Amino acid sequence: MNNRYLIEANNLKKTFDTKDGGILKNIKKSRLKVYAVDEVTFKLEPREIIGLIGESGCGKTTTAKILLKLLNVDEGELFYKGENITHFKNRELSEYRKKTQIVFQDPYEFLNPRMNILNIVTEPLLINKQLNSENVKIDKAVEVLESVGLNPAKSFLYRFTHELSGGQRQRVAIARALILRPDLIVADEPTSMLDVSVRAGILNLLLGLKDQYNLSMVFITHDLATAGYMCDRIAVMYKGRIVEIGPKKEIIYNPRHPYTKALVEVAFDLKNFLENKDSFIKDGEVDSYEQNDYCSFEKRCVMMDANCKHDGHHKMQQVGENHFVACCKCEH
Amino acid sequence: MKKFNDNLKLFFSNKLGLIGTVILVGFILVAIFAPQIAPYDPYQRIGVPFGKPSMQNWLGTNDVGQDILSEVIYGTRISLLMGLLSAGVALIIGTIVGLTSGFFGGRIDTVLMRAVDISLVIPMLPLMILLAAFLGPSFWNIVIVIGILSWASPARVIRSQVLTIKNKGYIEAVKATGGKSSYIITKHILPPTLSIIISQLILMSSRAILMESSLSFLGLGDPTQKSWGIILYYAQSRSAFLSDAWIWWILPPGLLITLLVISFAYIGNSLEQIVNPRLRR
Amino acid sequence: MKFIVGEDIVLMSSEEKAEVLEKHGLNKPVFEQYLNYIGSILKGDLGYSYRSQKPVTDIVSERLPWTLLLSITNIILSTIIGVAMGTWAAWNRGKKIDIVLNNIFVFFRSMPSFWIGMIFIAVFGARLGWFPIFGAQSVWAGYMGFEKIVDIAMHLIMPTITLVILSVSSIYLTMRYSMIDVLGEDYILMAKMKGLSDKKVRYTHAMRNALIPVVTIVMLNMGYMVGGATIIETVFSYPGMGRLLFEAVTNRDYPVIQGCFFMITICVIAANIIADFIYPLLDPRVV
Amino acid sequence: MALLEVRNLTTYYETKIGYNEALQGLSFDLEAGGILGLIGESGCGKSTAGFSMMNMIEYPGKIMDGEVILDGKDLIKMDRNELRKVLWKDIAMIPQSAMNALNPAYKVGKQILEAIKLHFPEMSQEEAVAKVEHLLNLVGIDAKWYHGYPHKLSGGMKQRIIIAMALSCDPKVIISDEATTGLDVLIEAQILALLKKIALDRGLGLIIISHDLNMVTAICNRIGIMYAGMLVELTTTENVLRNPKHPYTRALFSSQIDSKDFDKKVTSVDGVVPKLVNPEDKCRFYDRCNRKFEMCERKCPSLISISDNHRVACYLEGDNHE
Repeated sequence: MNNRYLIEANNLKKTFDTKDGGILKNIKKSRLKVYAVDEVTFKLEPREIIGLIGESGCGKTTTAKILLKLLNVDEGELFYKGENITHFKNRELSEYRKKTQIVFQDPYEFLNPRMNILNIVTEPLLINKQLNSENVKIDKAVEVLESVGLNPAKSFLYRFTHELSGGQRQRVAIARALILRPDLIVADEPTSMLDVSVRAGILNLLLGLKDQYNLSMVFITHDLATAGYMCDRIAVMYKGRIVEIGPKKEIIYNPRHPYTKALVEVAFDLKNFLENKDSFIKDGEVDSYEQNDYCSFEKRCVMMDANCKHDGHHKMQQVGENHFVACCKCEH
Repeated sequence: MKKFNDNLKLFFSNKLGLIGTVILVGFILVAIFAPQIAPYDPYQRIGVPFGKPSMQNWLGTNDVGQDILSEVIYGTRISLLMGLLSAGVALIIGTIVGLTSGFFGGRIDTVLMRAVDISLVIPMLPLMILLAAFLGPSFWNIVIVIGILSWASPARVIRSQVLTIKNKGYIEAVKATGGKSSYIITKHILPPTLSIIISQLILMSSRAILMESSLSFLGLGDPTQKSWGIILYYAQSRSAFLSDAWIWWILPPGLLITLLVISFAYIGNSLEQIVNPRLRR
Repeated sequence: MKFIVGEDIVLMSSEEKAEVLEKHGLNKPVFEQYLNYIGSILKGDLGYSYRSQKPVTDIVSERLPWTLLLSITNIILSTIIGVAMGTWAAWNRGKKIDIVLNNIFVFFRSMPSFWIGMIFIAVFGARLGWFPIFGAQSVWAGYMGFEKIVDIAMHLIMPTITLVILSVSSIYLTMRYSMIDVLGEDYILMAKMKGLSDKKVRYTHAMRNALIPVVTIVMLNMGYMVGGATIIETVFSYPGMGRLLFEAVTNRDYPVIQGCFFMITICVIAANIIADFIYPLLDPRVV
Repeated sequence: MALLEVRNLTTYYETKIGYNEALQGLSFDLEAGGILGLIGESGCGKSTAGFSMMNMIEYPGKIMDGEVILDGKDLIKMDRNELRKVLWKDIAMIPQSAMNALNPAYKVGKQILEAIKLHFPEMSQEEAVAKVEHLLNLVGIDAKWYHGYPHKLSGGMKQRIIIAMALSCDPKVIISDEATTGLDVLIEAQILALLKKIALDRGLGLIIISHDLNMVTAICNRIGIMYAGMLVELTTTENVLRNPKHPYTRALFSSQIDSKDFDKKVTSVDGVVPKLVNPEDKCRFYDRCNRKFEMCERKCPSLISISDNHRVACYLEGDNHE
């Protein structure tokens, strides 16, 4: 049973109907299948942090929800410690859910405003019937609150979320995720709602907890700098597909996909990007989620030409150690 | 607990809410102590028919010589009780529909909401007249008719509240920890919905009182129970509006209906302001 | 179809019964009755009244115009008053005028409509004699031309005011909330920053968007207004559909009841269709 | 003379327990062609600053003091009618959440046209329409969108429309209040590039209000750092990057991730922003400062010049010792 990988995602696919909702509304009245996640494959080792990066609607949050089994895939398989969990139900599923937890973007949304911190933090124990007495409850809560840096923990127990600052709330959310001692934490843009001066504290806390509790993490963000700070590996997603995946230094110092290149430039040399933006990306945005079989980035790519339009060109190819790119213009 | 006190303060900081409460408490007291307050038994003939107001009969007597003041006082009982009971029936149905529809969504939601739309659009009163006439006049029939025909709008309000809560991050978080539907409903969805249910109950009561009076006025109420609507029904059928009798026969019951409905409306509105922060501006 | 004949039939002698059953086609199997019913509705035939033996179609079409007159006048007036007052209150939110208006409309909403009608009759009809208290026109006076129009208008005034008091509050409240919502939108701020005058902001930018929920509420209230018309027609002995329905119910005249419901449903559906045409004019997002 | 002079601009909000001193004594100059960044965290008063400069503060807010002098005229002293003539014509704003700044009921072209016709009543219909189409092209939107409704546009396109609208009456100053927040990074960068280009081409004064240090340093030539309603440092971008003086500015930079060295730990600033309702008269950064001394608790330091083009509100710098 012991397997090298904690999580293996194999060719995950998930489609949504475009019947309603947002931008998709304008495409066509007919029921178009839209790939929210398309052929997503990656592996996650224990104690590893992988970053999913991309713009809104690129499928990063959908991928995370699939990992947490909050959504079922249409196609593809998901393995946890070598075990196929794609079709887990009921008992097996709740066992798996104890091992995976999520930290959301907006801690205020994520925490029930009517519950005090003690009840919020210990709720996972209650749900999984691991609470025997009030004393155990308080002890566990204090322990976990201290580990996320809320000191003195006792003074927080009976407060409500609206009495806390943004950073403190996010710490409570992390404490709640930790209390079941999971193997995997999915952090969905955990710092994007926070002020810069607070953000650093949360990032450092997550890194510290990873070492302390031997956690693996899926870290979702739209900010490449944050991903660079947090992650071991980075997967860049565009329109539901992973377009480039590799160790963070490879991605940031040696980006190969045109989309990654643009992202790197914006994050680390914005001034240069502002002056020469036309050499990085074409004007326009993701106007349609219709997928083709050669390249998702077709419409905005500055390197696009007729040679690109061959079916199967969206497949990943290796360009370096552990570094894969979905672009036919990238030779080794 | 602190939050409860805050809300109480907020509720009473709204002067209208306070006025409404005072009036309602007054009505409830009158309803409970009607036999002690009323000078006569309203079902007893105590004077000449169509008597003018006098020291004995402050509001005169009706067509069969019963004391109108006593009728009006006893009427408080019937009208108040009927309003609350009908609203209760409506809210039970509305809550079940709203919760199921909002929480489970999908096809159930589509079907139930279509039903809500239809029952909101169809003319309510004609349907009530039909049902009431069909079931025959009795206290409970009226309660049931009003109740089963006015569940739609509370169902809609409750559903939208459930939907808002259901889409909150913390519900997803609970699901991710393995919380079951029953746990989520009882622990996370019902408590914040309860206050909306109560405020709806109060608003529905005020509407039910009006509907009851309308049905009774049309002669579809229980003629053996003296509600305000029934008093007005007899006043109308005896053409009280053609003589001076309207001042003591028609005016008082109508004013009392208005006053009671207003008190409910004030209470309901200030409750809603607490429950629905969007309105708190 | 069978159950709907009601208890009256139990009281009839067997010959009468057979005759009635024959006449109304009730001696055939239920399914065939239903098909016949649908078929005849499509042909515009709603059957015969049990009581007066006249065709229901005739009875209904005689009453329908009066209800339409009353309801349409009511909808137009309520909408104009509700929208104007709602806008005024929202613009002056929290000030004295807003509070006064709110309380007036809560008061309107809390009065039983039939009671207002009775008071009107007693005061302006019986006491002061300003308005006629009965019916939709002075049938026996034999007015012609302009005189007839004035006569009908005089008969219309009190029922209409009563009905407006009943239905204006929900329009007012919806307009006020919706306007307050819209006034908080960023595009209103934008319009102000562009240097537009308050009046322009209010009428071109805010009003149009705020009206959208009002159309919905008017549409949803159509049934409620028709219901309100039922009771007010009864109070004023106004010869409309509502009064007809009430009479039919008390007489257990089921074909007429069916006919009334059929007509009322048609009216409500028609109103909804009209509203569907108005929507896109106000809100380009609805196509 | 500077294009825009803001002097001691002070805006408070009325609350039940006293005034919330959201903006206290904001002063700066803006030259034509200058791009000034106002940066700070949530609650630092930067949005209040933007609206105060437009004299668009509404109840419960109130401008208590100060001058906003544009072309020798003080916007704060104007009455509503005078102000209406100046707004948009001389000073325009791209508000936060531009997504919602377009009226859903009207065609986008109409909404731009409305401003032009209001401020240039003598312009003919054809000229005005031509101008709108020109503006749309300028911001990279096909002129056919003149007849489009806002709900048909994506977020980035709406943002561009708003920029076109801000430019429509050829203002001298444009204030951009977190205008690109919420857009995807690449779209944001493209729009910033557009904004910068237009400002430089037309010699506008541009004020960028933002929380994003990376963005502000890339686009602006002068930067004001705000904290708890006050400007704590105002200087050139060069100085901010190379030689930040105020402890808060330094803290902000040490919480930024270093792109050259991801292993370098970032640090956060402990503590929270002080309450601004009836604040104590001490340095507003006092509670979170790691270099405070007894002077700081006595009186709030004011913004003083420590060298050319460098002003700081801290007792550690210059002669700020009274």
